[in-house]
Amino acid sequence: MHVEEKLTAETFPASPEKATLEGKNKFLGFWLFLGGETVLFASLFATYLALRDKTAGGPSAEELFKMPLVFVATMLLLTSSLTSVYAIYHMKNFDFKKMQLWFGITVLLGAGFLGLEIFEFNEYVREGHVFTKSAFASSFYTLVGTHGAHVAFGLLWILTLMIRNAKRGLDLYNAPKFYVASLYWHFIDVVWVFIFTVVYLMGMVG
Amino acid sequence: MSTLARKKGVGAVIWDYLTTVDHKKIAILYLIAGGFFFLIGGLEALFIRIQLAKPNNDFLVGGLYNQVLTMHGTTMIFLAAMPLVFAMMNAVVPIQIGARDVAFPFLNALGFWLFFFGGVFLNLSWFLGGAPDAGWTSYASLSLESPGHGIDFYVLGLQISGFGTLMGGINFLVTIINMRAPGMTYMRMPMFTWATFVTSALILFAFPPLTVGLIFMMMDRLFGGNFYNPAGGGNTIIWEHLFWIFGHPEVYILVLPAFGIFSEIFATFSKKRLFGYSSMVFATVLIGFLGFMVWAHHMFTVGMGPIANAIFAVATMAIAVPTGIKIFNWLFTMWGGNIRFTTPMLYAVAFIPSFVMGGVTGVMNAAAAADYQYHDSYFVVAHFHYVIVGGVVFALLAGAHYWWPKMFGKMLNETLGKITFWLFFIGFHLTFFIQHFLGLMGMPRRVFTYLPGQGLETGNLISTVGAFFMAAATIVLLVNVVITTAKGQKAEADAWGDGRTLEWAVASPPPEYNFAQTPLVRGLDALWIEKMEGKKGLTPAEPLGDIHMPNPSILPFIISLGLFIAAFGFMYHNEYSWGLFVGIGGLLITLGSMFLRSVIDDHGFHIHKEEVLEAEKGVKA
Amino acid sequence: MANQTNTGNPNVDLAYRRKKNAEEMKHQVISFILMIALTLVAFFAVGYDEFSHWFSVPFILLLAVVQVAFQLYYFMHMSHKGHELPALFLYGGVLVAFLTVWAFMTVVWW
Amino acid sequence: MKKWLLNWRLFSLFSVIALLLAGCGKPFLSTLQPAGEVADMQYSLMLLSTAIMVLVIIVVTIIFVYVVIRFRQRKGEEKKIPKQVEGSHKLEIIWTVIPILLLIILAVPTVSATFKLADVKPMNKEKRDKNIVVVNVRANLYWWEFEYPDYGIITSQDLVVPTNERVYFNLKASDVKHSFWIPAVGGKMDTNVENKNQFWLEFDQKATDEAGGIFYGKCAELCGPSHALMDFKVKPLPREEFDQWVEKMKNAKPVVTDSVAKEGEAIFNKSCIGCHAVSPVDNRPEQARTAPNLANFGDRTRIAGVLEHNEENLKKWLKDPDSVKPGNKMTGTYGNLTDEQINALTKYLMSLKVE
Repeated sequence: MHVEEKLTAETFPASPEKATLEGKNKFLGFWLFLGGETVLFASLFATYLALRDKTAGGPSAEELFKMPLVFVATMLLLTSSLTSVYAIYHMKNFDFKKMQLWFGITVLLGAGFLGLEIFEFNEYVREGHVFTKSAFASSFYTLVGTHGAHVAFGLLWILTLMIRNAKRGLDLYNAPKFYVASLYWHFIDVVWVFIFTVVYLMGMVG
Repeated sequence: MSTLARKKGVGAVIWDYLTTVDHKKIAILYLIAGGFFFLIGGLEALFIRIQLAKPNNDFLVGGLYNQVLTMHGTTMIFLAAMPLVFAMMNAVVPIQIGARDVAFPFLNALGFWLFFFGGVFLNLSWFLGGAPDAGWTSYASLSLESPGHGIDFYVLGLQISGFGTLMGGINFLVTIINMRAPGMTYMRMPMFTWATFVTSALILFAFPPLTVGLIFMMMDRLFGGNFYNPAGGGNTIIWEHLFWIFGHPEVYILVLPAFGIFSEIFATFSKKRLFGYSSMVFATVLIGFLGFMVWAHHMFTVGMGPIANAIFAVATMAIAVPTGIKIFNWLFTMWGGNIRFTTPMLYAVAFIPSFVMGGVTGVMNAAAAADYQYHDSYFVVAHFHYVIVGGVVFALLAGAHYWWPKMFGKMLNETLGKITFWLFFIGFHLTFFIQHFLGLMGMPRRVFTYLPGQGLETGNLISTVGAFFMAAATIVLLVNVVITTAKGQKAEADAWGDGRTLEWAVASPPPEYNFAQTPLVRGLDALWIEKMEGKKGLTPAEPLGDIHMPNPSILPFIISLGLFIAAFGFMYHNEYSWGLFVGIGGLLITLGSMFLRSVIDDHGFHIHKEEVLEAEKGVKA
Repeated sequence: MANQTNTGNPNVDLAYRRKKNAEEMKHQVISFILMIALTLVAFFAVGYDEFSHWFSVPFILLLAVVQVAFQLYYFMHMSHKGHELPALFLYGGVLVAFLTVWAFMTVVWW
Repeated sequence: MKKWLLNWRLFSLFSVIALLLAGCGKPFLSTLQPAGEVADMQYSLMLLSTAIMVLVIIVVTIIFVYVVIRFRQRKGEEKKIPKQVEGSHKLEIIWTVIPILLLIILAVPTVSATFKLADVKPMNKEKRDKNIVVVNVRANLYWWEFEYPDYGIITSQDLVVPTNERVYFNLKASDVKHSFWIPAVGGKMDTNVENKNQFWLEFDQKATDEAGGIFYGKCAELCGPSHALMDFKVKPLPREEFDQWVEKMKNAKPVVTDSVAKEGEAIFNKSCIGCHAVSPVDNRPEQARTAPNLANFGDRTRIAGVLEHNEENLKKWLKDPDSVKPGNKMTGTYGNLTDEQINALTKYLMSLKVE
């Protein structure tokens, strides 16, 4: 099957992300990358856990965190994970328009999350919780900020894919790209689940 | 589009190498760059030994000595050993598994250029105010105190080249998992391929902690972070843990491919299949696995307490078991064989006693209570040089001689090769054996001098003499390379006549598509099986047809260049107002190139059947 | 090709596949609802002062693990065929991750 | 082939000769001549592990030499194809199980020694026995401070301890990480920046006598340009003499009689006293104690830890500290001194004695 071949719903394979060798490589390579990312975030988490009480006179986690904000952000990101599942669902059904639509919603939700995070950081900075204040601040901003950077990169990536492929529809060349981008998006969500648990919730109970 | 047998100008050749995505050419790039850094690192080693030749010497004093010592370690590990290992992997692994290329040719090129620019960046420190001076381990308290930009070069340079290595690791994993020829099951893969597989997995999990550690150090030094700064609540031990969570697996990242290279050489020149192949595979995987459980044995004297020390001591000792299995398997591969002492085989044979020495001192170091004496003394210096030189460097030299005909199409001169070997072998033991005793006699590591009357003079002098032997060996090797390139003997496909694995079935050097027809693998040592059945070539698994090839691209070079520029910008952003702009500009170059890569479709091209036929005829004739 | 063609009639196959996909989508929506519920429980457990933190910390960690399992197995299809190696390497990463966190919680204590 | 053997023989001969020439190092420095309970324990662990490892090496070497000689290719055998052996479960089990047993033999004493060496319960502050000597070691860029908290005295560069009993140490660093190591007496422990490490050592009287009354101590962690020069000296004394020394230290005050030395004292009090104390009883907090205590300077055996103890060297050190210890913190803290001033200072410093 040639990668650029025009396909129909009937000829479109059940697992388009793995239908070509390039797709298979991408799929596997990306999963392996996520394995490495797991260790990367683990190192950030571990450091945060080791340093979270070292506030050096600055505000502590309990005084600082805005839980309602975090709750809304969490809901946005969790929902965006579901919407990207919908996008892939429509990709597998060879429904390009609906896929684009759901990816579009995902991007909006992700942008909302990112906006909240920037707002949140801004609030914290105003309360004196700046990056250079303490080991707690440094490790907090680096951990949550690295996740935020991942969200931002994910948004740009999905947007690029959507715009680039808007006119040409689905084929076996771009299907793996969409699939992999959605894997990335889920992984971001996985990391966030641990961030809101370990950083925010555990920050509230000590 | 085929580049076969076409005469080109110098400019075209350079452009070809700047844009290549062919794993064989990337292997050559790794070999040249790694070899160049190996010479620099070796020169630094020589300077160290000259300074220590006699007590109170004043050849390299204080801070400058520390810079040379730091750069020697950093260069040898990150810029010489690793890329040379990657050179071997790139040159051999895809062919060994019967593939036309790696899974991600573009990433492969990107990996090389990232490593290269990272290495160049690091070495530019010599000309821009001084090199890093806190040792290759760059422990946080000292590296935060270190004035100037030396440590910033270390932090940024290693981050850039570390990304390259991580990409290489993922690339080889996917290649080995997805691209094997029909019939090449996991348990039929050559040992070197297995070693590459496990090594790549280690890279995948070991480099992220290093990246994180380096990011923290960058934040602390350049952006006012407090990760390692006790005044702000930070903790220097975090760096030590992150560094060694990476650093210990790194040892295996280097030594497992070495084991793989020797496994190939032992089998080839004993004319026997590898003894206990499945236990060799098992041992490799087990070493890789245990490699992640033992990092804290580098930190026995930090004050982790007896419980942690005891746990890590016992875990470390456990690694000796699979390593021992390997040693005996190699011995019994030779047992009953018909051993030919070619240059690569000499290295392989010499490796056994040398590496066993390094291994047993490793177990001695694992005994935590006794390690309080060895730690940070010359005993440790001796130990890890026995492992890394006696294991890794021997393997790289052996592999270079062994696969040189495959990579370049010409046989290295055997007489010169053997002279290199003997000089290097004698020099190596002369230099490092005595260092065990220097350490036990109370000489700490990383000292730029020692006082007379402490019983350390003789040992140090002997050690320095040995270093010159190794330098002489390197010069002979270079001469050999030049002579061979000028008028070497042309190599056949099965250059040594005893080849067992697939790389010896294709022409030397291989055509850019490796295999005209993907081979069918019918067992371990696929070529050997065919040869024993009296066949000339491999059994093809597909009819002859058009071959799909990836397009060359300059983007990997530009992406890496962008990060190189960005690193300069961020490093100087505290002193010069242009710093931040340059930093962001560099990042934009990188991101822009990545964007281009993403939006421009790249479907590669095809080499047509007729062209392949033509090329194959040329080889046979 | 991984087309799972069973009948040879593409239209029948398509209908079958669509049905299967839709069914799977239903599972995913259910797991999403559960995830939201788990999140609510976690926030509640922390907000509710009666729980001591010896209970709530392990409890919310457990909730997080369950939620991540939903993500991995439903949203990222890790139970599907062809995910053996991804799973192997992801769990390899998780093992190293666990070791790292464990070490930082126990050996870095001052 | 003969060349190969010859080289091996030459090489081993050479290394043996080298070893004989070097001996086992000097008794005041070498770990191979243990001078106390800790070093003894570590030395026996070294011997045990070396013995096991030599055994391994011998077995490997025997097989190795046999294989390499017996199975080398002979003339006319170039075409011979040996039997392709797959492996042998029996052999593989043997060389898996035997190493495991050997390692268990090594692991048990290792773990036990590790716990013994970490036993610092007796130094517990509340329940501490009066007779136990505790020393706070503070490592600084290129000098060491030894504080005896129970006696309220401080010395620098020279550690004085009682022999034949366990002495307990609190270890820390005030700038970058260092490592406290007295090779002949016992293994090292790091001095960290952010915490206090604790361990104990024991100094054997007999071994002290054999070593000439002094052991050499080293910094074992790269700490900057003068890492190699960050030495200190250990003077173990019998308990009675140690007690006497403590008494002397408690009451020590600089006594200056010589007129040149008096001049020196004046200069010292103007330029040096801000960092250096001249009384062993220094009540300033440790952050203020930024330079070595010089109370017993005249009794020391080395200038700046490395130079021989004479006036000439002291002058050299005062004139240009950086030429002796690159990167030290004293350089540039006082203005240029004339030769006369240096002479005066030297006289004064050399007169600072406790014993």
